[in-house]
Amino acid sequence: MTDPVLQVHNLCKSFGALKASNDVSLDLRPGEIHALIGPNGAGKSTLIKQISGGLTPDAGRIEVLGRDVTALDTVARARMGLGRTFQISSLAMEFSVLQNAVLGALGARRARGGRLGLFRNVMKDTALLDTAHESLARVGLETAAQARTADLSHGQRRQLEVAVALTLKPRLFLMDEPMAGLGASGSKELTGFLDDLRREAPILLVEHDMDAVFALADRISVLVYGTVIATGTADEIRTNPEVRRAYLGEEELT
Amino acid sequence: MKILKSLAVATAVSTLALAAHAETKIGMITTLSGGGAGLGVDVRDGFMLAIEAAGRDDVEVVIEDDQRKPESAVQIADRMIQSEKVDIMTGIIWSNLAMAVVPAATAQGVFYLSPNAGPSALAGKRCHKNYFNVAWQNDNLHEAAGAYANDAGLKNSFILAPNYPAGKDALTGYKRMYGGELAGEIYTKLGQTDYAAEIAQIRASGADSVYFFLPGGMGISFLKQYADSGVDLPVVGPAFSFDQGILQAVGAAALGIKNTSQWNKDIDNAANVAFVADFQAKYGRLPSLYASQGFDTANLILSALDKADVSDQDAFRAALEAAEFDSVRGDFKFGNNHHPVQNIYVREVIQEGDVFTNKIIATGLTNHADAYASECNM
Amino acid sequence: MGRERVFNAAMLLALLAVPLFAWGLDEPFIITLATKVAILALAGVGLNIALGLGGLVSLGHAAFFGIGGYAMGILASHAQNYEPLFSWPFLFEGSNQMPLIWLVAVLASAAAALVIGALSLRTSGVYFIMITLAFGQMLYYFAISWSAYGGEDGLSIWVRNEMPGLNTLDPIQFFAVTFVILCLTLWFAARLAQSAFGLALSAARQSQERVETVGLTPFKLRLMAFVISGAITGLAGALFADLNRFVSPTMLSWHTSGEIMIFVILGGVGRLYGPLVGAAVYILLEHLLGGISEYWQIFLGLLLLGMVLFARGGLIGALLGREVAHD
Amino acid sequence: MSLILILEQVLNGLQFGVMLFLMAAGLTLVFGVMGLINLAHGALYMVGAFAAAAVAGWTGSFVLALMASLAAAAAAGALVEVTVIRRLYDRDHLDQVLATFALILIFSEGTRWLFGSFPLFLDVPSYLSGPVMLPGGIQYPLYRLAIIVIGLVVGAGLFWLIARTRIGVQIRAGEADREMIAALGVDISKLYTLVFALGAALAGLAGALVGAIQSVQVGMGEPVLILAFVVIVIGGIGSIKGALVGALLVGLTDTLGGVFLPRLFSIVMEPAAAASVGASLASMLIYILMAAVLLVRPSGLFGGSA
Repeated sequence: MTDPVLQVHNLCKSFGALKASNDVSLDLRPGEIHALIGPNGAGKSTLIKQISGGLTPDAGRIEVLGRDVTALDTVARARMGLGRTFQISSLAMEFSVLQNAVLGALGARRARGGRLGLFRNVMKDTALLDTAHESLARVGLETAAQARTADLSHGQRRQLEVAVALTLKPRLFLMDEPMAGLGASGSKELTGFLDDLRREAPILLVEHDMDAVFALADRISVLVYGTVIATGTADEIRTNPEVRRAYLGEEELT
Repeated sequence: MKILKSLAVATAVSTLALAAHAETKIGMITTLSGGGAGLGVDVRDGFMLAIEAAGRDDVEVVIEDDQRKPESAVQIADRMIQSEKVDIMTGIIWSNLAMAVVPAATAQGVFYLSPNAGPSALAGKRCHKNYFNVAWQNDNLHEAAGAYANDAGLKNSFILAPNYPAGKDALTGYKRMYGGELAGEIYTKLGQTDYAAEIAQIRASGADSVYFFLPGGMGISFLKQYADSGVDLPVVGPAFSFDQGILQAVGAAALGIKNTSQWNKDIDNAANVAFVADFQAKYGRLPSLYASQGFDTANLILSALDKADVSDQDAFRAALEAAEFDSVRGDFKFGNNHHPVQNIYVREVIQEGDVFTNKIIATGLTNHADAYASECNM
Repeated sequence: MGRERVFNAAMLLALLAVPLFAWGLDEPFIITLATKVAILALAGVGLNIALGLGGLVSLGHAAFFGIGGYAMGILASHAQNYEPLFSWPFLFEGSNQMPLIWLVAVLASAAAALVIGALSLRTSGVYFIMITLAFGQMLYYFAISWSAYGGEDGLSIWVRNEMPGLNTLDPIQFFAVTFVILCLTLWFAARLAQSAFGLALSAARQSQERVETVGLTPFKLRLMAFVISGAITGLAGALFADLNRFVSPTMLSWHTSGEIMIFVILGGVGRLYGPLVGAAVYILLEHLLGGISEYWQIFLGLLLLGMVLFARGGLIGALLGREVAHD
Repeated sequence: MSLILILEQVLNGLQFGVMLFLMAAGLTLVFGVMGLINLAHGALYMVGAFAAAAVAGWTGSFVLALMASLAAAAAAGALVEVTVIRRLYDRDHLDQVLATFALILIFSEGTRWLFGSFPLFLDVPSYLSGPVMLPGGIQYPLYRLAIIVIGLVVGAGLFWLIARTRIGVQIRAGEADREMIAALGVDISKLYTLVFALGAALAGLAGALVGAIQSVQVGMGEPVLILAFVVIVIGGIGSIKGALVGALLVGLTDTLGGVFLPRLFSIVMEPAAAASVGASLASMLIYILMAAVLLVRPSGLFGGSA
């Protein structure tokens, strides 16, 4: 068995009296989709933020590709190959879809030690454009490439988030609710896409769409009140009594 | 004929150039808007009083507001010289604006007559044959105050001024004449309005008198706060803080204070009596020091125009140098550097009915020339 | 895009045609006015890189404008007075050559922008506005009391500096110099906006998180933008001082920062030619209204107010509508 | 330097700080509740001073003059809020800066048009003039003591208003969340007008109080405006407590810096040069203070996230 791509050790983060992360440990192995579920307010977003570098944990350690990244910022982690999509879209709204994708390709180039040009028209840089178009095509946004991002539907913005992450050619993905707002056919398509994507790089997936989670996840961790109460395969989780208790009345596990 | 503002530059092009050959065009750049507008308004009103009284239709005055910004003064000067082809310029109130405008103007062959500012550089090394100062060299009133302090037996002065070149010149001027000790020397922030800290230092210093140079609103603030502080050492200042325009804003706080000036409304000569009466009749207020300087400047120009055409520069310059006009100050003559050699008086602030004003109580310096004249090779 | 490009070309042509026409009519002052517009537009183009592209609301750009001005004043005054500026490591007597003065102005203001930017960019929003204002005020008060170079009185140089092969005292020739610099800078700013750097900077303005997530550092992008912006505004300052043959602390005052910002906003934030339109309209208003009333600033105030309230996106925005995405 | 002189200077710094607090409180309130940068706040200070000078000249009563300053500034504030400011709440800071800059021009030149170019007269009333002897032998102007007291009383009133009254609850709610006060059934636009007028009245009062010992003239508000901004930025924008601490800090720094820096330099320099260099550094001191505070705490001393 190969080493985990991401390891989270005993992470703690409090906001006043609220323990948003309470001794959280989990890992992500090559080739897998590891889903993170839990009721609203369980601390999923806080955990994702700490992993991506937007929040500093009070205690604990985060390792990416075997390297301790706890003290590194978002930028450094992104350059190490951490590709992230956001729950609340953080795209450059004034840009065209293509420009957002090119921005991602630019980040990838910079991570490889390339420079940002001051003179050349970036939208005529064929290497960047190729990467961008390829990523857009993979999420099915190719036809909307020239649209203004602000004019996209919510679902399309999620797709674009994923496409930008793809341009980075990351070593692992952190995806925060990529299915939200997609509609039935949209999520089905994305489910199929993520199914293939795991072979490129493993995915830590936060998702409310339980159909997608149970269809995709190799392993599932359940977060309740900042604590991981269970980790296991879909079947193990489905039958776990503690999980059933936590979710009782919240959502039906099928 | 007078044109107060030339409206659209572009339209007033060629026709004027043809008709104007017999006219003398005077360009006045002064401060008519913003905080320091009161001084410019007085210079303008004094100047125009004389021009209108002369009733000459061959003199045209173009007036522009510099907003007290050196950059805009320079640009207006460029326009007046290049586009409106003025022969004579005047009007600038502030030394820094004068330093920005005058050298370039005189270098382009225009006469400049200063009705107020007298920076030392223009009196000394950088004097110019076409530059005349009708008011004073900046140091003059301060020198007179220093001389007065000696006469009054003051031995231990506390002196203060804003931290900028004119402020440093002021204290240098005072010290040049003053023979006693200094209890303290403070430079305040330019534009400062609260002087509690300085007054506390004065109180603690053991001084026997205070000399200050704080023009405009700074002086008003200082005097009000000083009067309220309970420190009752005698105060001496230059006329700028006790001038007719701002004295009403200082009020009783200024009563009895000695200040130095080359002019006052009670100087007894026919020209002055008429000037004070005419100014009051026309504008409904007492004339200030600045108004008197504007008035003298205009009369000097008119006297020279009576003798020579401005296009004959040498003759016109000689006529200016002769300075044969009835100055409201009484006798008036220029030194070698084209700055006045004049008496500087000591005035005291008094109250006449509701109005605060000054009366002359002594002569501080007689026929005084400035300290930089020897540096001028003219 | 097409319409804006036509409009921009028309603006440049107008800026070129007016002084040429005035030259024919022998109206040098109009040429001087056009030169002033070109220089202030240049300062605005500089600010616009920080403000429009980078979203950095700097109320301290007068600092760079003034540093450029003082670079000119100090070099030229030493050259005129034959007093060496320094004698170690080599003897330097100042200079009255414009290209050298420009180089010094650009380097000095870029260095200042590097320091001020590195400190100020730790803050954001209103705090950024205020800390840049604070740095501007620091330099302003420093210049007022720096008596070696005139303090409040400023520094006057009697003749305009020299440019090889030209007579800069001739208004039309000096205008030509400033016009060429403006055109080159506009070209540079256009390239910059379309470049990879420009894309990343603009993205950082829209979403800091986004830029960090793709592995780019917003702080570095912004600092770079601030330095380029300050350097261009500094160059404009050197030219402005040369136009007036005079430099004073007024160039460093917060009013100057406000005015440069007004040019940008009046024309349209982030529009390449916004500062040119803004500066031209502002100068025109100043001169037309100045002739009507002593209290002309009331009208200027009312006009500005109306512009903000009813013509969002500045004049170009009002004329041409919303900006289309860069492509 | 004697201890008495130092204490007197501390009192002076305190008095200056209290004045700045009156200015800064309105500015920070308006920013905290409405998110508006108001450069025209200094113009309201000027309006207060001119109204006080006019009424004092007319009636001779200083108390009436102070009331007039409150009323005139509040009225001017409310008028400006209703006609202009309320259109700016949902604009970005840039538009706000430009529009309120335009308001400065209109107010300044409008005042000059009404009252002329010369400074107006406003004096300390006779019952507050002259110095008093404080314990410890400090001779100090009664009027300045009165300013300190008035400022502290107004400050306490403001804290009470915000902590204890219904309007205070609404203001605090408005700072936290604009939609929340709508949910509370409060007429937002009325509340905003009220807050703006309150801030304006405080500025007007400051203008009138200061006008009696300084010069009542056009443009008097601008230097104070910049200082008030320095104050609220140091204190943390939106925080009344921050404004108080910032105001006292700036007041003391400016006053004591101006006094002690030249003396400090005179140890190593000749007196005239020390006076000049010390004064130069003193005039930059509060800006250095502000930059230093922001470098350590980018949102000011008591600020949340900006």
